[in-house]
Amino acid sequence: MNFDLDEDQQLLKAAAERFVADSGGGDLLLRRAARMEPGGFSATNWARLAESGVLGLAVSAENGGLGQGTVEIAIVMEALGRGLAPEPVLDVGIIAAGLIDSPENAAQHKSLLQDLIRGNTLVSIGHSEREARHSLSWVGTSARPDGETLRLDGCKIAVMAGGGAQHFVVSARLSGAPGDADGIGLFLVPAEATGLERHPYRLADGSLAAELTLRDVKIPAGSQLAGGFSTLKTVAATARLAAAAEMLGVMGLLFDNTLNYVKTRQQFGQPLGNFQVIQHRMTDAYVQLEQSRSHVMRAALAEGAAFAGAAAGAKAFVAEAALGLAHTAVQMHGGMGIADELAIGHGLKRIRVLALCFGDSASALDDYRCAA
Amino acid sequence: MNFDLDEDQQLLKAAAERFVADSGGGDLLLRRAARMEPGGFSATNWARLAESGVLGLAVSAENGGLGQGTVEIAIVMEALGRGLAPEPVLDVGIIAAGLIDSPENAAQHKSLLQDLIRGNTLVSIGHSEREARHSLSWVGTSARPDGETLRLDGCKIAVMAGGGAQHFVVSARLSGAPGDADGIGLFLVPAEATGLERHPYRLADGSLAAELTLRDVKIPAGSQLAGGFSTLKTVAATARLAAAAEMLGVMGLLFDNTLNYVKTRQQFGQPLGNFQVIQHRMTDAYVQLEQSRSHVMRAALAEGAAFAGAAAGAKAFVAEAALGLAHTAVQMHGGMGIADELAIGHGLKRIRVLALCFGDSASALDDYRCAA
Amino acid sequence: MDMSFSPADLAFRDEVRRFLADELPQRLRDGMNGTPSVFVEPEIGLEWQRILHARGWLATSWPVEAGGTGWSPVQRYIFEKECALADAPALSVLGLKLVGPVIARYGTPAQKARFLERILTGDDLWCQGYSEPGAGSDLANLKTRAVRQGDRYIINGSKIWTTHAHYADWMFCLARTDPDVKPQAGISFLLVPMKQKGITIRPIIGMAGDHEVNQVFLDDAEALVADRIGEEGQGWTIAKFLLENERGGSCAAPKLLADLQKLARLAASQPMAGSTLADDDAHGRRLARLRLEAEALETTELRILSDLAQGRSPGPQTSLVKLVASSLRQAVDELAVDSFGLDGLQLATERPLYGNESPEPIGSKPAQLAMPTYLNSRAWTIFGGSNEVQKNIIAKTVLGL
Amino acid sequence: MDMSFSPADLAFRDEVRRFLADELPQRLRDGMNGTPSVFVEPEIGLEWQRILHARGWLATSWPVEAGGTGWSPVQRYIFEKECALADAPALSVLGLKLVGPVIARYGTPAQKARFLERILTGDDLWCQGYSEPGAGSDLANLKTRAVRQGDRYIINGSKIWTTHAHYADWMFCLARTDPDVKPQAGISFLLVPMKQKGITIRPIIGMAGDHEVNQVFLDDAEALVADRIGEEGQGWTIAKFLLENERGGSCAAPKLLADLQKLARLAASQPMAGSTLADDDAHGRRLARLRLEAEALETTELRILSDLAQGRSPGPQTSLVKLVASSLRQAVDELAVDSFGLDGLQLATERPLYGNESPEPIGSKPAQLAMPTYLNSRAWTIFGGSNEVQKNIIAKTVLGL
Repeated sequence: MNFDLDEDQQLLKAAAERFVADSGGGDLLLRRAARMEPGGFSATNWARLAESGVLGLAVSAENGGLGQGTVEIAIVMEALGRGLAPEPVLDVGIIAAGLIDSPENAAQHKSLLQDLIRGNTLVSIGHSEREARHSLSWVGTSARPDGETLRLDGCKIAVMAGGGAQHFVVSARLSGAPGDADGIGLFLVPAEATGLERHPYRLADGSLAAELTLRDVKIPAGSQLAGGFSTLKTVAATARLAAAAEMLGVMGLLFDNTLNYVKTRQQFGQPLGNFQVIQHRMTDAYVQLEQSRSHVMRAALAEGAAFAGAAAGAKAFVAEAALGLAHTAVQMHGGMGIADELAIGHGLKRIRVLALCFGDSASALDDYRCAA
Repeated sequence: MNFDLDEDQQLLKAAAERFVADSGGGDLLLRRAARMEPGGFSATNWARLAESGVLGLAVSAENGGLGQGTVEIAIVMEALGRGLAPEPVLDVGIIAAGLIDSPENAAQHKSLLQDLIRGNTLVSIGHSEREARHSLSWVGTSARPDGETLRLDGCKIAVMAGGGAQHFVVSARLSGAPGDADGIGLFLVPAEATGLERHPYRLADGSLAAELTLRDVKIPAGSQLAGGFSTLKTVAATARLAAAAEMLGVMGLLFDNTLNYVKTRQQFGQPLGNFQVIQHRMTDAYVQLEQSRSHVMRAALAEGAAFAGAAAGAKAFVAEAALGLAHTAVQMHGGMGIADELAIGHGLKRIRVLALCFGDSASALDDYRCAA
Repeated sequence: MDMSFSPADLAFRDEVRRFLADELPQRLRDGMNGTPSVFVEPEIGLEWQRILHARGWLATSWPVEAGGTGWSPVQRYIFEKECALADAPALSVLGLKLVGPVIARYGTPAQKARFLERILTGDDLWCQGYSEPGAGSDLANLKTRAVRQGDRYIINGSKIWTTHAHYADWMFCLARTDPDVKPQAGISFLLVPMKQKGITIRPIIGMAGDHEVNQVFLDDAEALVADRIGEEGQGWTIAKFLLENERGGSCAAPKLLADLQKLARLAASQPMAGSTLADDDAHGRRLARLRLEAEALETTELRILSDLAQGRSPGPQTSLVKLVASSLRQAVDELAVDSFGLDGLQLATERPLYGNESPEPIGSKPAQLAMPTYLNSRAWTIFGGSNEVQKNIIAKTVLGL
Repeated sequence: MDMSFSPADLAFRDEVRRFLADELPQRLRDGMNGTPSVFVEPEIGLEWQRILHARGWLATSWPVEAGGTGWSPVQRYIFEKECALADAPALSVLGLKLVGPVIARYGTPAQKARFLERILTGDDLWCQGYSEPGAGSDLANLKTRAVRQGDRYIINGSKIWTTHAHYADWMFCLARTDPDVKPQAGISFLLVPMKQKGITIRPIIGMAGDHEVNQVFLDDAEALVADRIGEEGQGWTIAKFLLENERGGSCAAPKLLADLQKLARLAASQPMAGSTLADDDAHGRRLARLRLEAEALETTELRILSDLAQGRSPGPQTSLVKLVASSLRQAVDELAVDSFGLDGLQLATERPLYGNESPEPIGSKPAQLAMPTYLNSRAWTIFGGSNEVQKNIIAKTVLGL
């Protein structure tokens, strides 16, 4: 029974916090500038992250990653959340890398994975479809074997960091009907593939996502990655923990900023924080923050078969708590909370995006229920 | 556009309020004594209500009632709610009488209806079944014609005011499966019928309900009332409005008592009501009270096909608001709120019972949705 | 008791509907629907304003002698409701509903002649100089100073959250003209030309990317003494008149109900793993609960209208309308975001989101508008007296706490 | 970081489990489960207390030298958790956890000898005289007066919400012994025999019909000066010690989680128009949300335990545990009522609801218990410092507001 970080974990935490500080975390002008770079984030910071190994944080050592566990992932993601880091570590380092990282892929795709980890190639995941809404297993995109090639047809939405990606991991159906768990394959598709049309667009957090339309896109049969729906589920569980941890970091930032604001902002001749209603609302926010922290810890420490359910539960819990806390933070800041000049609104917008990572709260809650 | 009561309505309201005042409304000792009388309420007050015509408030004039509309029902029920009247006006005067009151029943059952209205016979409704949960159409009790008689088998729960009833209106199925809307009939069953076993028990509000077990209960074929599921639905709509109005009355009582309490109760050297948190909580309660009042008015004024949906909506809305307000009232009263010595707890308990009149909030909400 | 309109009122409603059907161009409806912020841009608003002015239906809250419509409270309600349901552009209230009635009530004949007609024609656009960086909801703490020099005031200070300052020709501005009396007594109500050297405007971009409000710096800005409304030191009284004039009846529910109906229809078009969002009970119940709130609000608004129509001052329900309507507006806008699933996350940065130049949406146009509308909507519970302040007021004035 | 127990702790847990399996009679489990109020009646509690005492596992929060178990914080947590999961009777805290540690800490050797053992044996039952009709959560405003006359105090005043006063042999009582000093300085901590002429007990029946609390009138009631704990005027300090001793670790979540699991299992047995409540998504999600809250609470409690186990004073999370646990307790008990449908409305007035004489339930025994448990449960957010007071404390001490 010990919730203290061990020495390695403390070092990791310090390194992540240092990255955030060094890369201008909290500086909204820098953040805005980063958003205007081609992929929607700072290439310099991306290189820095790659150098520190963070992009391969969860990738197995055999495939060139740091092979860290869920506690370490939570530590790093919380720090990035707290710094409102615009870099797509979750989308690329946790999700895309996680989908490629398996012993079976080692021979064929190790070099791509290493390019990803080194920050040389941006890979993002094209899985969500409009028809699926928040269902993980709903894949309508088809993959038809045709000799030595495969032909993909379909449409993928909300491809995170997809605006600047060089490769996509695309889920497509080799057999079965859209809602079936069986028959789903994962395929590497280069961004310049013929028949692939990319429509980049901005999400609420300023990131550059994409909608992908695949019309008879031909890829070599060797582009199929090992694994299918079960791989997706495994990666989704890790991604949910990571998203929950990042939201926790954002919550911490918003809470501290708001607490500081109500202590200093004068209204009717006294600090806002003197008003009992403000005190109780901050207390409610504090409870949500601490309860969310407990859930992230709990999921990060869950083992084996218990992990997926715990991660789903943590994400369902933290997403609702984070949204509530962000709304409180905006309200407590009054007019300033609405302006784009403070971190508050940026935090709310980031939480909105994270809350839909691999399903909304209701679908995460349902997964949590089913796992029980 | 006029929300004022007309002269007749004002008189009706005054009469109902006078009844409540004269019959000891608000006197919890009297209320407790009334609960200990055989049927769970005061026979004297029941006679007084009968005399004023209230038991036939909604019954057609042809059948000896006052033939009043929904606005009048709401006016009377709100006044009774405000007085925490323990008399089963809703169960007997609105629901049981409503089920019997139709032109087709006039010939055969008019005398029973008039006995009901005059307070000489207590009739209550046996409709709910354990297997139904909150579904209105789920009737498993069977009615088998057998020559000139009908044989009933089944079990009815939460028969309101059933502890002291002389007759029951029992719903039973002549054909079809339990969830079907078609095939449901309504039957008059005397309490002393052979094979009818009555198990009286107390509900949260102190009233005397009953569980009925019917084992091959033989009744004459003429005991079947006109109408079936559609009659039930019509009466359920009126009952939902009446329950919402009664809850509104209880809310008004709890709100006024609580407001008065926080203005006078001293804590930490000042009235409780000086604390901003208490002020805002009372404001929230006030909003719920006024919004509930609006909903009751809206439903009471809804006409024709719109009425059932509006009544379902009003009940769904008011039940949740009333429960929230009652919890607030208990909390604001501190220890006194928990004690059975104040009206607060009695109000909460009455609301609990009313909230389940013809379904819980979720089922009322679903009916409201379907009606839209 | 009845909740219906009289035959005369119904005839008026039909007249309004015909007018809207005939005279409100689709382009303006699209502009309204494509505006995520509270007020439409002048390019949309002014055109609609001129159409209304031509019909004589613009000055609904002005006295008849100043060019007002002379409508009954019920007519005003009907007009507002029908406009909202027809997606008519939400006109800026600054000239028409705020400073216009003030000038009509407190202005000299010269001031009326000079300003009122130009408000109606849209030749003058207005902004409001109330809030200051140091005093959000706390007017008594006003810091902006106006010092008299000959025929003019020299004004120094700063105003914030100034809606459409960047379009405005004039600002009606509260400034402290006498620092030596009680805080509320030394304030005057000045009309300040915006196009002058002493005025600098700093845009404040909202979190959705919209430029609606500003900070305005007054550095030796000038206003003519002749452009002061009322007496020196009467500013507080006038400000109160302005606020109270704004209260009276309100008509928030019809638009909320219409938006909820749109969301209900929309659900059937949102796929959901083989069925649609319309089949999702959780979504249906969430929608139904909001509809119940909005229906209660509508009835509460009609109860107030009934009082007004009977010539009575409205009951205490008035004060809860803003509280309920603003929270409900936010809940509806949040439901909209959620209704679009992942498409609801898009947030285009280009403006405006209507017209031929607007960016291509992902999924659908309404999906594109959901997120910026939701984000802007967080302002409802803050501006015009935050919900916390509203509750203080209700507790004090209605509940006597 | 790890959230698991050490092998030694696991061995201890197994020992506790074996003990409970062997020594906790089913009759007492039934008695516990059949008790809707917070503490069990003495007829159930005393028997369990004697079993624990025989095993030496009763005085878990006493110093070893006074007969305490000497357990580590983790052991105390494990013991409490296993007892809760085994449905062991919830013993009254008044003697064992409140006055016992106070006497052990502040009592003279004579007082220790006289009182402590009889607390453990159950020969003396205790009640607490803190709250007064005029001062709920406000101890400094205490009105009860104790005037010294020779070797005794003559006490006048009234105490309220006195749990189990009708069973108690003794009351530990705060009374004002010096009216002329600062409010907090004039209070003393007196032990008052309950069976005396000067004491009248008025039952306060709760809204579920349970008799758990009382008002106690002290009219020239007497207490020996020798039965005063600590010095005269030291009552405030001792009261604070008592409260703080109660804090430390808590173990609310395991029971909440167990109750939620019971409700989840129950749902499958509750029919619902052809299916069961377990198939109702709305119910399932409501249950799941509460389980998530309870799991977070459990982890928060373990974080506190981790601090205690490391010998550190626990972090600021301590203060939120009561707040969260009490609201959650109410939500779980409300869900239980709703789970039983119409059967959840029954409220039998006879007591006790366990044993052979208990009234016949409608539907099932758990259905019979749901409503009284829910009603009693409203007290969680009121007694022992209302949620409003808890939030004030957190805002002040943790957030620095």
